Amino acid sequence: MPELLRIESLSAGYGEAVVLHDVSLALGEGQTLALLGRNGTGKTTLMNTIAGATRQHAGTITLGGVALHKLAPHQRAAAGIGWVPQERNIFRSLTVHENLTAVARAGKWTPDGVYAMFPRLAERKTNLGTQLSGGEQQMLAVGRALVVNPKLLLLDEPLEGLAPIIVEELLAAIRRITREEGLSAIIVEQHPQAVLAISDEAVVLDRGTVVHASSAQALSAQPEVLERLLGVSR
Amino acid sequence: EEAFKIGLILPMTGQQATTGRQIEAAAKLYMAQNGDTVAGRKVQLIIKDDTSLPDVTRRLAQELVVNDKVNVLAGFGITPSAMATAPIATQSKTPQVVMAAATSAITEASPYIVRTSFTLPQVSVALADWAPKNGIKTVVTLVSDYGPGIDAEKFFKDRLTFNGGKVTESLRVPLRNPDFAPFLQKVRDAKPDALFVFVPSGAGSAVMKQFLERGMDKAGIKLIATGDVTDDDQLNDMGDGALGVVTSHHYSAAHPSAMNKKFVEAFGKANKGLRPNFMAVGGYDGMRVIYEALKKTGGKGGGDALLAAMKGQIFESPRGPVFIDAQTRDIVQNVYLRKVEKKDGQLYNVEFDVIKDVKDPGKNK
Amino acid sequence: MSDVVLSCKGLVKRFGGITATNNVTLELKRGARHALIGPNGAGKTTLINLLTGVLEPTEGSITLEGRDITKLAPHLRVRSGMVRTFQINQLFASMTPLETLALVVSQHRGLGASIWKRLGADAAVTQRCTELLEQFRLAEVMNQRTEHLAYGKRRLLEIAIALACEPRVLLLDEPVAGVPAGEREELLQTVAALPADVSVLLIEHDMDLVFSFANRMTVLVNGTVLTEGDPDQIANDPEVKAVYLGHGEDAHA
Amino acid sequence: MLTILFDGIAYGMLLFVLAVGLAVTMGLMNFINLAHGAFAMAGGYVTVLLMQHAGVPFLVCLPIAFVIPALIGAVLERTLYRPLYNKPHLDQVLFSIGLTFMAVAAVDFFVGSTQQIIQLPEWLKGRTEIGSGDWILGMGHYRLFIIAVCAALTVALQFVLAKTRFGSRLRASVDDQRVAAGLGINVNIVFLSTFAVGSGLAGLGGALGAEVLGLDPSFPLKFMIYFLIVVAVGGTSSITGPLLAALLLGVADVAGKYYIPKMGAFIVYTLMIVILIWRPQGLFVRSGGKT
Amino acid sequence: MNAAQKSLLQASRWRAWEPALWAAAFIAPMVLPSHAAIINEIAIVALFAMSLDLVLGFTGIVSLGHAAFFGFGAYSAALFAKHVMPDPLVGLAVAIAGCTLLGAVASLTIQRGSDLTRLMVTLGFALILLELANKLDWLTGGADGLQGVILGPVLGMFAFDLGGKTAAYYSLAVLLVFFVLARRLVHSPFGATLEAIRDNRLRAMAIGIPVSSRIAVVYTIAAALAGAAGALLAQTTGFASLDVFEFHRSADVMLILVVGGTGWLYGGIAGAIVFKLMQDALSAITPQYWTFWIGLFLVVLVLVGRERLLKPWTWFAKKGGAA
Ligand SMILES: Nc1ncnc2c1ncn2[C@@H]1O[C@H](COP(=O)(O)OP(=O)(O)OP(=O)(O)O)[C@@H](O)[C@H]1O
Ligand SMILES: Nc1ncnc2c1ncn2[C@@H]1O[C@H](COP(=O)(O)OP(=O)(O)OP(=O)(O)O)[C@@H](O)[C@H]1O
Ligand SMILES: [Mg+2]
Ligand SMILES: [Mg+2]
Repeated sequence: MPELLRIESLSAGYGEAVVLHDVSLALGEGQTLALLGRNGTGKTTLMNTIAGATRQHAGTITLGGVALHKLAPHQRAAAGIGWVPQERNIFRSLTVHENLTAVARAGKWTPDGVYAMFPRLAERKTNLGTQLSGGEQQMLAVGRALVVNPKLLLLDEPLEGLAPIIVEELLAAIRRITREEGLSAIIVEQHPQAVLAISDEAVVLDRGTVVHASSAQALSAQPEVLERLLGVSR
Repeated sequence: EEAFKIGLILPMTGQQATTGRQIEAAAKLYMAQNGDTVAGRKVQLIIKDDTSLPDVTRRLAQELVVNDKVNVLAGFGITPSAMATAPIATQSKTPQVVMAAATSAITEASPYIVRTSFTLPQVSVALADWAPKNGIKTVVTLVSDYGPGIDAEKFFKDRLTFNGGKVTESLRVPLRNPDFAPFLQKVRDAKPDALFVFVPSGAGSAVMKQFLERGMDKAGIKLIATGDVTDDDQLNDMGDGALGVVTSHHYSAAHPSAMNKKFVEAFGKANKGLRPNFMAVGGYDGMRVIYEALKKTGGKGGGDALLAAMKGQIFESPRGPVFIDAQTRDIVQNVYLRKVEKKDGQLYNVEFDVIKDVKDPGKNK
Repeated sequence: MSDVVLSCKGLVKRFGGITATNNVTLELKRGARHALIGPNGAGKTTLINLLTGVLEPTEGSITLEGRDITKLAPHLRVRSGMVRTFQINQLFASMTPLETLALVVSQHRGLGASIWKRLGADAAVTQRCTELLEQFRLAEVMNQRTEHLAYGKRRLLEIAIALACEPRVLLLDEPVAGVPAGEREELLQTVAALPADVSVLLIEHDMDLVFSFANRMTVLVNGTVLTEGDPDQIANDPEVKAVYLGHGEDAHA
Repeated sequence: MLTILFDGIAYGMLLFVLAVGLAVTMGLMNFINLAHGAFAMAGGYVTVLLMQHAGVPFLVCLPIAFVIPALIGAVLERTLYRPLYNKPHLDQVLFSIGLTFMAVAAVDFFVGSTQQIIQLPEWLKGRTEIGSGDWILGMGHYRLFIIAVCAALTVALQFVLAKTRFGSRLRASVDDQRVAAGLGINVNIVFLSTFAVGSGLAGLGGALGAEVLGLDPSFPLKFMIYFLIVVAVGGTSSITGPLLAALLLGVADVAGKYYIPKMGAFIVYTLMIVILIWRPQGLFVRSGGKT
Repeated sequence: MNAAQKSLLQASRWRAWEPALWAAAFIAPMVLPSHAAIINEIAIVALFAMSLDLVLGFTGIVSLGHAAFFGFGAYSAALFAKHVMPDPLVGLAVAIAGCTLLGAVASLTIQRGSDLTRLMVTLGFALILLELANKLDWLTGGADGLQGVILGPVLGMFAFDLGGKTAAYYSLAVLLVFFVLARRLVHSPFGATLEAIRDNRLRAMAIGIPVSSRIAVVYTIAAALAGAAGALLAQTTGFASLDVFEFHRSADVMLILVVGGTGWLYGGIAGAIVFKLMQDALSAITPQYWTFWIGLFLVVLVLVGRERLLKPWTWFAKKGGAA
């Protein structure tokens, strides 16, 4: 299995504040990484840094051989990044459909594919971004990342605010997409068990550094580690 | 000995800026031509920009009088500015020479005001005298809706009626009016013999253009106006459409006198070929009135003495003979009827008739 | 006094062609711990917006403490004791938590229109603020501008504001969204600890919390009430499982 | 009757050409650019100076009057405007007013404060009349020309914004610059080109409008109110909104001044207030548009 | 007193520099008698800007038509002095009363819509008043302005002098009185509800604040203050003309306020001092092109930032940190 993403000695933050220190990790094609950690440990910051939305101080990010850290944010999408930001950030003056078409790139995933996955969105095609329920916005954010047709999906708390049944469906869909289409994904989540079940790798952050890296299976088999690192036992 | 100070308050920025520039240039020209020492006393000009805000004019006048101890206040682009300053002139006994503002009532606001510009009634009635004699019986008036405009409308109408003509309709356009189309269309539908116009210089060319565009000349309507409309400052850019427009005013850059020729030439030379307009001549003559008064008082220049010396001055101006009426302190002057003509490839208001020694009719009411 | 505090009858809300709320009839009992669940876009938030007067219903009526409030202005409903929280934080960015709470408490105690008194001059008000700040662990950040607070703190403030209004009826819209798993329970504890006669309507997708909190549940689907019952009934309802819970939630049965 | 209608439409169209650039920068980019009038003035002066000093024909001047302000706009966007997108609106007001003051004084310094007058080519000067009696329709050729240019512009702009992805990419960038960039939209280029086009449109408007409205250094301040009225009444979410608003205001103004000249200046302001109180988001916004 | 109360009251305490500033203001006309006229003008503009700060800075309601009240106050005071009685304080009170009424009526027009909507509605309101004043020329003197306004001495003792000293003290005193009132207002619970409305209207409603009536009240109060400023202008200049209603009055006062900074009451005062002095100095140097330099100042102010411009020592410190 060839390697897709490699991050080495990354440090980044906001303005002068450095949030991430010396973070390194790697991910193979078609693999899913669960990124865990308590509140405010820098998970979102890591995702944003890969997407190019924070200030990077040091280190390298390569995606399929391309030096991502040298690219402007909008070029990273072309290089294969699909980003679901934590706060959803739906474009509020665009309709659902425009939200998708504005960023779509040629490839397998089209707006129609997204509608098939989330039928709810198809019914709300002409609603403006602000006229969606919280969960619908979350679905749209995921769909919007898919139509970029990326190699790597960055999903920042994608399950927040979704109905349990949709959570199940979405997790299944992510698993299917990574398995069948060779897409890779990084998922940040508050509920570790749910994501560990569908992930291959797991990384835990604490105060901006990697404090644990193993296979997902290995981590879920160690409840005491979860308890210690995340403060949850479930 | 201390210098003799003239505080010249003018609008130097904003929409009235051209007024200020013309007067400033003329005042400086006068000083260049006549030296800056009069009766042994150095004359100093202090120029202030009031941005056409009367309260600023007033404050500047106050400061000039109290701090700079000016001997004369001069300038004043718009009527409210002159009016707002009047109490200061009265209180401080400082002569106030109004070089531009043209509403009739200004000179009544303070016994220290002397005017060297003109009044709108003065030039409007001249046109109302001329029109009926030249086949114009029915007229529609179109004036800007503010003091001077209403003055012009009223005096034109009264005099025309007196002369047997008839004003069939009186239109007033808002001061801020980008498009004259509806008003002109109304005039066109009314089909008078002539349209009488007063708008502040600047808007004049727009009226004229739209007048032509609407084919009103072809419909047999004549355009007659006060001289503001064919302001010398802009006349040349208006193009041939302006040819033949009849206006009445007290000054034309084409006034055929030796003195004026010299004035126009010197003015142009000093200002990159700029042509002096009626504002400039008001400033030029205002300076003369001040200089002569200073001479007469032997360089002493107390307020009351200066004022007394200003009253009754009779002299030859670039515009022709003028006289500062001792009673009203307003200017008495010839009003000319002019037609726009081309001379040496340039457009000029060429005088073809004159009504001599016109007093401001506003004062007889 | 009747047992029902807040109720709505035949409530309908249409946005253009979309019917977000479709003939909803609901009763909230005094002292209830009532949960409102349902798929995304079922109309839960919309219902709260209707009850609180942010939106105007197309049809139907709302009654609070026996009084018809369908047409009542939003702020007057608050004065009648109905208070809500927002799914997405709605805070006063330029104020500190202390100022925010002082304002809310003053307003609640009828001092909001006083022009001459200084904010904070009233000792009873500041006493209450201090209590709230302690209770929600906001005391150490009470003088920082709200916009500079960490997300978790802001979420706490969001709920503290609602409680500062001393509600008789409290409507909570996904109060723990974005709060880490470990802290969620604790947050709901403060709500659960409200006086017994305060009625609470809770919207939440975290089923662990919902089932540990609620003693009554209503399921909303496509704008209509699918079913209502106690937690056991709902957890075992096959229809609810099919449209909402999925298979992972059998544990609650 | 018809003539009045025609004049009103032409006047409205003129207002629209002048305001459309502002609708783009303010409505779509959410930047309060009160220096809009300064770009319009630039277009006007480019035309006047080229015609007077270089003898360039009017029709050739128009595209140049678009291009030069667009270039100026592009340069200013890169250097000065960009850091201000995220600043509060009041700072934008302050900044753009400051820029306007500078432009006004600079033009005054270099060109002088007198009114500039454009000499139209002969074929634009005349007038055509159709019909007779009450139904006579008199059309000034220049006004016809304005209507034609304006119609073409509207169609083109509407096409770009509605039918191409550019429109939605622009609005996406305005809504959330950071996320738009993260999803592959080249925000800088989108803003740069939009701002340049907005400035260019202003310049074109200035060139077309100078003939009717007159041109002197106080132009940007004098007509700012009119631009704002059009954009406010039309709403800021589309191009058609300001167009319809401009037409409505143009016709109402002309007809009002014709039929009740005494009410002159009141008509536009009263109409504006009534409309805005009735429909605060503007007359022609998409249902439930931005809040 | 607990910690919460202490830090709440801290916010509304008078800082040491405040009395010093006011003392300086009141000494100024004495020490610099030659500048009394401009001190008067600054005080008037500062009051006008402070009034706008109440609606714009504290409540977040933008207005491009604040001159409506300024102008109405000016004409009320001038007409009152001319036709009824020349006492300045009574005239001031009458003008304030008139503007309060007008403000209450106008507050109905600004309840709904976006910033742009409010800008235009307020602007339209002021321009309609301008046109009205122009049309009612039998009363207002139309475009020539209203002359013959002669004011009696303030408190029956201090006649307005040519140097403008009485005027300066009169305006400063009125400014101070209204400043103290406004200061009290913004630090009251009422003031806090205004800020809440500015920050988040939806939430303000959700905690029981009657948003519309609060906006109406503060707008009315601001109208009264603006009217007072207008009245001072008319009284100290003995003149009123149409330009008191003009667009540029409203625009200038907004510029002045934003230059000084919104939302802290001193913004209007600081802005008035900076703007007026700069205008006066620049236009004395170059009467024709001073607007260029004012424009440049505004541009630089925004680009560099108000904070940094006023604290030059931060210019280099920042760079050092980044390197
Ligand atoms: N825009 C910002 N400016 C400055 N500091 C920030 C910003 N966003 C986040 N931080 C800080 O960076 C740190 C890491 O935040 P981050 O959002 O990456 O955490 P997280 O692990 O995603 O937390 P959560 O679980 O709450 O989403 C926090 O201490 C936070 O305060
Ligand atoms: N302003 C609006 N215009 C049109 N449709 C709207 C508007 N607001 C909400 N809707 C639609 O109404 C439906 C109900 O939305 P609501 O926010 O009430 O859902 P919800 O039950 O709270 O969902 P979630 O659990 O995802 O938050 C949604 O499908 C949404 O798209
Ligand atoms: Mg995060
Ligand atoms: Mg919801």
